[in-house]
Amino acid sequence: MRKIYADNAATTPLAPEVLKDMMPYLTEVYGNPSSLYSIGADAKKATELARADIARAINAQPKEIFITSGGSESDNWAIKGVAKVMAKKGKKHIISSTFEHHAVLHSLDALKAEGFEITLLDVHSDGLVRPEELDQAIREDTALVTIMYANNEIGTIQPISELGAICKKHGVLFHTDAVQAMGNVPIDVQAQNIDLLSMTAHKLHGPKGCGALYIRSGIRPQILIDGGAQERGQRAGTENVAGIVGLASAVKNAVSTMEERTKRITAMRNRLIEGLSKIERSRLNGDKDKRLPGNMNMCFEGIEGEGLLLRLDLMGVCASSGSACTSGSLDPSHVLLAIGLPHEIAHGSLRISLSDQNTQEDVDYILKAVPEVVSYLRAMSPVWERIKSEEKQ
Amino acid sequence: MRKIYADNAATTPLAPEVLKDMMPYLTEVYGNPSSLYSIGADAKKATELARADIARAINAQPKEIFITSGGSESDNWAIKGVAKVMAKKGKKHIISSTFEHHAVLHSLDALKAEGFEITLLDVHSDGLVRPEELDQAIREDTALVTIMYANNEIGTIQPISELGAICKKHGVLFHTDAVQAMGNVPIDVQAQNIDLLSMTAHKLHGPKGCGALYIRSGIRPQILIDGGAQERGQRAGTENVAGIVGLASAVKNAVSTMEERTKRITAMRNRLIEGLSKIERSRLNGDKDKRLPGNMNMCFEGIEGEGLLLRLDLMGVCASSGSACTSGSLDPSHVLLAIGLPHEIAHGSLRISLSDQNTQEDVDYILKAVPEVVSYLRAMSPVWERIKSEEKQ
Amino acid sequence: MAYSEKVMDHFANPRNVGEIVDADGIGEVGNAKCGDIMKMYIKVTNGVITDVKFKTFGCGAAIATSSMATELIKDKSIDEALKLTNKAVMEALDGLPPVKVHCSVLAEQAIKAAVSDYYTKQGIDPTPIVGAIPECNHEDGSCGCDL
Amino acid sequence: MAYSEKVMDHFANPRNVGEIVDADGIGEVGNAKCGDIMKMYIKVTNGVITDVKFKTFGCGAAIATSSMATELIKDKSIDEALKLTNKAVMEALDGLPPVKVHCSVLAEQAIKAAVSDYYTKQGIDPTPIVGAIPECNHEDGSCGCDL
Ligand SMILES: Cc1ncc(COP(=O)(O)O)c(C=O)c1O
Ligand SMILES: Cc1ncc(COP(=O)(O)O)c(C=O)c1O
Repeated sequence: MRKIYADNAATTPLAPEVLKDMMPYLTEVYGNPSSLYSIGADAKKATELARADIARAINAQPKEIFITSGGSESDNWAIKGVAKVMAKKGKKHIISSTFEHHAVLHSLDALKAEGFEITLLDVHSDGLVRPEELDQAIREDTALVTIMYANNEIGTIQPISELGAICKKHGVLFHTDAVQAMGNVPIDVQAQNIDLLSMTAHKLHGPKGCGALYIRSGIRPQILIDGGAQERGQRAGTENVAGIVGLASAVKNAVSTMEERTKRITAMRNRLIEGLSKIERSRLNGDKDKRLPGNMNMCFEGIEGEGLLLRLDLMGVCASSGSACTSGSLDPSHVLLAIGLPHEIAHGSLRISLSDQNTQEDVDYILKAVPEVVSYLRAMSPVWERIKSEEKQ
Repeated sequence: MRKIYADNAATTPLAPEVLKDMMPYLTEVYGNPSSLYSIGADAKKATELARADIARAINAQPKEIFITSGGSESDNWAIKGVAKVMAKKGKKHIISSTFEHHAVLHSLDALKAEGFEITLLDVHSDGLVRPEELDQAIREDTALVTIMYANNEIGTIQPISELGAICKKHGVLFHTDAVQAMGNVPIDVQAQNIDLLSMTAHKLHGPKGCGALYIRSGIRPQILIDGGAQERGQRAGTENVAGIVGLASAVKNAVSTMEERTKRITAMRNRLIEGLSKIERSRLNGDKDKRLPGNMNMCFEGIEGEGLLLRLDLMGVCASSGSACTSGSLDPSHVLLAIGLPHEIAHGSLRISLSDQNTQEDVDYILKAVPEVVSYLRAMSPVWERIKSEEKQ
Repeated sequence: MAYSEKVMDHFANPRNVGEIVDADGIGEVGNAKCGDIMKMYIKVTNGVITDVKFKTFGCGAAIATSSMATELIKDKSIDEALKLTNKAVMEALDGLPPVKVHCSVLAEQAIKAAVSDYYTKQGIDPTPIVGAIPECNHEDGSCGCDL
Repeated sequence: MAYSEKVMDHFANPRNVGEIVDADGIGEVGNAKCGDIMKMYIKVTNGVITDVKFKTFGCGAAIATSSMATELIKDKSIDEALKLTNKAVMEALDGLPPVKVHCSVLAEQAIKAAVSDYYTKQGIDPTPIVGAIPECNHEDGSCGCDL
């Protein structure tokens, strides 16, 4: 059976060339980078070259890159760490948006329980925050603005440069979760006034379990993981050398191929959207243009997402859904609710996220498989039956 | 030139068979364990098998094992997380020891800054805490006792069963940093009354960047990394599947070979101690018997550790020192000071930590190299000159 | 969230899908807001369920439990059908992940709802026989979900 | 903490190690508690340092800076030797890691201490010529370490 991996927003296959770059650090160069002797020094050198590569990709300095275990840790460190420091200056207000990743929203919940006040900006029906609404939300005691670069479910890309400029104007720190954006859109922390930025390797064909936090020089969030002197004393733990090298390799590949690659992926994505939009009572979630190259997210009325995914899996297509059932909770995705979808419709969503490894043949196959599955499930759906009977009246 | 890696307490080479177990998860099984489809389910299955293996190794249940990015994160989570929860019950006193790893001591510093009170037990000149001193230190408001299973520098193994029994008697939670002990001594969290236990993969021929925290069922430390529902909602972040599989594989290997392996390593270690004790004005640090199989830590008067290490490196021997210079700070190791060594002597320490991959030939070579280097450095040391001239008087 | 092979079989090849145009009883339970609705049709002859069909909007477990439940009551007497518990459905499917237990509850309720409807159509008050069928309202937990 | 090749060369093969039994001046600086002591011996003829030797207790950088410093003052006049700065020693070694800068300061001080001793032995008060040599006391930062 044909196997099509179309869930690259969840995670991506490790690229063989990235694994190749990692292999020496999984075999002969096993030294601890903190050690004096040559095998440790070699490991150290590799991590410092990696740091420079990562910095270059976002126009930062190497000393502004701090390695973490992934996007969640980066988000937690940035948000809780800045909050704790700013609280000492009496600033206990944080601004974010309603459809952030849970690593952000749950960090904010934790801070709320400690007495912080949180303002969540509306993302409107197109999945985009309005810069003027941020401008109005900033207060005297605002400690931090944290708004994701691109959304993981519906792929919408926020007007980060404008948001950064507003934060700068008010002298408020600006963090962005760029886990999904990294490697897919050009990022320049200087030009865009980004003070802190989270990334993770496994979303761009790097290894799982390694990410980074960019922290603008001069900013010192409270330490999340105390201990040894690694990461210039700001994040303890023996360095995951192979992971760091893999992150840098993946970032470098992504940035150097960005233009041509995203053009190709966008074209495939557009074909998918066009083709699947022909299904009756379907709708695209999130702005049509301001979205990640590989992201397609649509709702099909009358069916439920998990059933859709499982049947697609039976046909060899790996995709994802904002359906409640996939996550083990009963509420559908907070992202789809945030853009104003009613529960009934939010349950029937499908996210297809393409990467460079997908082909036009994959798109052809998906364009055949999805309508088939949707029809099958609708035929057995009492909800669809009702919709059709109401149509007739 | 012969190359001898004798710094296994810093980190260990990844075992080829562990890497082999990891490889499928660095290649074809790239799915996100949270995903529905088969490639995600396969990854999920692997992490759950791994969790069961890790649990079995310490007589815990799989649901009591939480994966982290390593020993430092485990220590931070355990200590800060329990402290935050107990503070709500008015318990803000924590007991530890003077020579814990920095991941513990600096976590305690952070808590101290937030108003917690810390009692550090003396480890005496033999590097061992006294159970009766713990018994006396426990108060009404003691939230947690955290004492390392085995020390990373001088290798002393604490009387964990006795400490656990005392904690149980007082109804106080007991955490132990078993990063160095894991795989080298039998651990039974039930029999030993351990409530929380930290481990890391890279100290037992597993990969860097993956560890675990055992948390006894019923205990809920505050979350350190908030976000997704991974690790039963207690530790967010897309799972480092290859790392988890590697951790389990390494733990399984270590536990199944423990008896025979540690016997062999202990014999080599004893030869080293015996041989190097012949060097005049040398002393063994830490109890002779209650120590990790592979650990030898000695001081040689009149010389400084970094010079010793660098010359050993020139001769192909990778070792470590509690010398100030190796860490970039001016004070010598807090561990050596904790057992009462004067600064002058603490500067001249050498730690050799053997693993299964070392041979008797390695020991022979080290037994030749160290005395040579010590003589060379003493010949150029004004401190040694003074010692010898004082001897004559 | 791994489904058993039985669940996957009943999801991939659901038995008794469809509707019975001249059904003797029709029951619908669940709520589209919560993500699952089951509708069950029964044909009754001499107190025996001679035919049963279902339509389900819902996750894999919802479809599989519907399918299995219809199999379990087909050709059984109404009394036997009313004795079918969600546990029996789950066991027949070799278990369900904890978060999916509520699907088996829905299946049990769908049968009861269909039987109620049958009795009502026969002019018999179903409540003493079938009992009350709770409205599914996940939000206040009253649906009896095991969550 | 990577050392340059020059540092490693001077550490691995230190120049001018040893003592001069009939030295004209001997200087010792540093503190064993802090982990480094340098002792320097000079032989002076007509205001020129014709021979120089050192003994050092300390890290790789301490040994390498001692070695390099002796090389830099050998066959130089006392006046030139006194002009040698820790920066010059560092530059000659292609740099030092930041935490090791204090070693080069020690080397500069060791030379000054040896020259002071030479003047004292000649019956000349060294203070106006050499200046005061601070006691190394890392603990209160007074040793002039760049840390
Ligand atoms: C005793 C002890 N605790 C904690 C750690 C930290 O572990 P990791 O480097 O995996 O964070 C180490 C090793 O570095 C250790 O030896
Ligand atoms: C937008 C966003 N933020 C954060 C994360 C968390 O990253 P990680 O899984 O590496 O912790 C993810 C992905 O899971 C994401 O999509």
